[in-house]
Amino acid sequence: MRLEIGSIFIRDVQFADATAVKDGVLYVDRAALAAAAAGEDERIKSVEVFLARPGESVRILPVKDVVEPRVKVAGPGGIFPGFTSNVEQVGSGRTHVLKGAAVVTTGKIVGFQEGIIDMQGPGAEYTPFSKTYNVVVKVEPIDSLKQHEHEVVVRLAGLRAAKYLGEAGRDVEPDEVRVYETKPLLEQVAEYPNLPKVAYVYMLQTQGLLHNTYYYGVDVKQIVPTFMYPTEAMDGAIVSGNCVSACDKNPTYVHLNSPVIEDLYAQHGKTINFIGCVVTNENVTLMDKERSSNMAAKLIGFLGADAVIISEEGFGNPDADLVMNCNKIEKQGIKTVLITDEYAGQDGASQSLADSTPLGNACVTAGNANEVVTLPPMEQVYGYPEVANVIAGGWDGSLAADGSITAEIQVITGATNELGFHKLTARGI
Amino acid sequence: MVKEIERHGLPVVHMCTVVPISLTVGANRIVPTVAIPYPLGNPALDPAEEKELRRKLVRKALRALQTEVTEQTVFTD
Amino acid sequence: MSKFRIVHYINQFYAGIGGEDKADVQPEKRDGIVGPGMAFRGALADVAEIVGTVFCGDNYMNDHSEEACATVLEMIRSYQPDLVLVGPAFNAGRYGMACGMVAKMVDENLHIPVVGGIYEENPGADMYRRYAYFVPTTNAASGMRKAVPEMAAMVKKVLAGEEIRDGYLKKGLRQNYFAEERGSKRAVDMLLKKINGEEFVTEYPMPVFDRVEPQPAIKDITKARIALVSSGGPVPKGNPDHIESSSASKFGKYCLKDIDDFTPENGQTAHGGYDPVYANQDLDRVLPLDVVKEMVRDGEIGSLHDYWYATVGNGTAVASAKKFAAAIAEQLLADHVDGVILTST
Amino acid sequence: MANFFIVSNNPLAAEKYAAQTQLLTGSPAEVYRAARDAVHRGSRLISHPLAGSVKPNETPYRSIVLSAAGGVLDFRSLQLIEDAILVLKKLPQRHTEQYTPAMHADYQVIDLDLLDSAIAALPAEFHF
Repeated sequence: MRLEIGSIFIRDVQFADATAVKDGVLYVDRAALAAAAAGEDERIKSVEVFLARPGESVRILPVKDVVEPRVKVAGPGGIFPGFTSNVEQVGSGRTHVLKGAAVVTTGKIVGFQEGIIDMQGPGAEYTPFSKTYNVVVKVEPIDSLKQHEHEVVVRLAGLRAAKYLGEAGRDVEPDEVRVYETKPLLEQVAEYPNLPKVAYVYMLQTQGLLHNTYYYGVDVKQIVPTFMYPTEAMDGAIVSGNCVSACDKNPTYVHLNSPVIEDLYAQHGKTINFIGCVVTNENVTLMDKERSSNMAAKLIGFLGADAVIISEEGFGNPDADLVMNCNKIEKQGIKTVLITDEYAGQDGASQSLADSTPLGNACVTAGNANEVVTLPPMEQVYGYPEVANVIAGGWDGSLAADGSITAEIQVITGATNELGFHKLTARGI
Repeated sequence: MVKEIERHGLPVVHMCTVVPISLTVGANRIVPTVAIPYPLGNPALDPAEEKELRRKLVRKALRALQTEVTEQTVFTD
Repeated sequence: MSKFRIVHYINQFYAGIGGEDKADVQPEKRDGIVGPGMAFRGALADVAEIVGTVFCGDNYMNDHSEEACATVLEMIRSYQPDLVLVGPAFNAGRYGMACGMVAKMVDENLHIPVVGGIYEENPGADMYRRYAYFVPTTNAASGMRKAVPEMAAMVKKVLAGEEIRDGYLKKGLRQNYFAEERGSKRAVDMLLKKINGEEFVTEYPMPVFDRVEPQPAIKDITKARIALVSSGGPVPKGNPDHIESSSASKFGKYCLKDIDDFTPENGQTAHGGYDPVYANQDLDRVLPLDVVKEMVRDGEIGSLHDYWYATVGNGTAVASAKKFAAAIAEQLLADHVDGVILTST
Repeated sequence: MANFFIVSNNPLAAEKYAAQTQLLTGSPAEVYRAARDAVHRGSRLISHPLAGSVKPNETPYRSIVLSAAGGVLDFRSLQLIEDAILVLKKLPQRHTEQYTPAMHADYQVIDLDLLDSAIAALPAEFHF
């Protein structure tokens, strides 16, 4: 599959009478965006839209998802197949991206408040989304909505909003066009016969309500591991429905810009031959974990990979999946590098992972999610500030009277992203 | 614990239920036992049988202490 | 600029009070330098001054650690130091523990840095390394000449606020920082090195476990002296020493001369890591005292050490294991024990 | 008769899987302890004790699926349950009793959903 990504660099975002991109500025028709986000969904009571720019004294919480506006301008299918488009295979043709803009959804599901994005101050360092021009979409569902539906409603609203904004880039000449291509296996192997064949084991959180991830709209816990061309991710084949553990869940934005895929492509044809991805899940039963890791390892062996990168998503039990994948792939003589994050306790003295293996001798860490930070008050808060006390890693009293929040960095969206999207890491001292 | 006492120059036989942990903590002479809450007994047996079971396990431990080993060894039979 | 203020903690021996016979002396403080501090004076002259020395007998520090630490802490605090220097303790077990305890007290209460010197296998090193920059030393006091300049250099670096990456025993803590490259790029770079057989450094080392050489076998068990130790928490009924149910801060030592068989009336488990019902019914299920006593009587075992030792551990390595094991082994060796039966759950 | 059982402190679990659930009244720590004791007696874990990314100190509810007792000690199950207990210990305690009723309801629903996913994926050797 060959995909051209045309990036339109966004350098500001403003409200205007009509939605458009002009000279690097994203103009947003507030009412039209709200209407597009709401769609026909009668479960939505209201949608409000706010703008948050890098450096502003703005806090967004609780963040549900972050989505990048994209539009498919050539080739089969549309963005977010299985959700806002039909289920045609994506990943080829041409896609335009409003690079630098992001849709940030916020909504209130009482028990599971999720994610802080600060646009300035110490918190901004920890989240990659303090550098994007954010269009905040606050979704208020009708009162009687059940928890299951609430997540779906907010997720779909975010995807519709991103699709709506992406349309503004359809006819804009991109500032930069990059071409990504992985061919069918035999051809791809033949293209660079002397380079080591590298694949990517892409683990997705798939445990249940608020822990789900979708591939072409199907709940990934219901699939067995499967092959994915890397470019499929760039068209939104993977969508996050995961709202738990803000620091190390993978927002849809990060799947669209899947960093391991991007950095493997940077070496493709030079030092490695990037032959593709295996998408696998992280289920709740141990038998599922065994089966999926067996299948993933089998596929990797079948592809003839010489080496793989394995990335994880989430806290606790996925450490077991990571270890199983690593063991079973290494035992076939295939080299692995793992990407994880750590829960070493607030003092950094505890065991970081809930599982381990001596074969995991090459491991990249995205940092200790239990590190405590104090986030100073912001002039403007979009979302529901009172929930700071109940988000993961906050504790009772973490929201002070002056509006500052003391909490573990696990409350910050993307802080310890296990796809390797951010720069935070940890070392032994 | 096992490893640290042995480091001070005393042979130690480790009687434990979870052999993989014993291997991990570095015991050199290992005798597997019955179950975690009752390593050297079995409440399902009558007292005389239970004591006999215990005696056999201790004898196995004594045999382990009298056996030269060069690496971690599990005394299973 | 005025010089940084340092307090030096040493034991009774280095303070010139006396050896083992004086190991019970209580904490004292003296203004200025006492003992080995003299050697540091030259090396630190341009940046810092040892304004006070606090010392204590090693036995007193270990046997009355709570009071001793509190007193030592107040003595140190009275000098308003910027840094505390401990040791070097080399391989002296009790001195190492004392230095470690002082480091912990200072780190947790005064929040000022501690620099020490210790031999890596000193039990105090493992227990307390996270509270100080412990410069590794040789195992004997003859290494003083080498230790002093290294410790002094570490003191200077710490006082200068330099980033310290090596030259000390790692504290075993995980610390966050922002890397130059994002994680995915670092993963690709690491993978390339691994593929090409080049050296690479993992960012998160998975736990590894060291080994110890097996001790020679006992030649004749019918002539040997055996001791019973258990990490399953077997204690006399009522748990007289109040051994904690997990991560216990102490071990129990109990006389077994008068017990031939455990019953619900004389024994129980202190261990919180498993269902205690079965052990409380009959503690022989954890510590096989009944059959061992019979075997001693029948001549199957030469003799039995008069005490059993009980710890609470889930089998996983705990920091205190070294300390307990050292203390227990010392007593066993003193009683000419030949081998140990250690039971775990 | 079912050859698996659930230890849980979630009333929704007890309601939905009445015959299979041992309902405990305590915290998740109690649930872990009960699961651990069952593993010590020879039960195997069917679901991972740290299911979900909801931190064990954050949720007041936890349900774990185990095989009915019998068989030799399963080391993998032992390792997972002991590690889960360690994870719970290293996290700071939170005052979940102060959660609002709506939050309790949400956490019960989440836990039940994770349990449902485990029951839906019950290995073939297990049955109601």
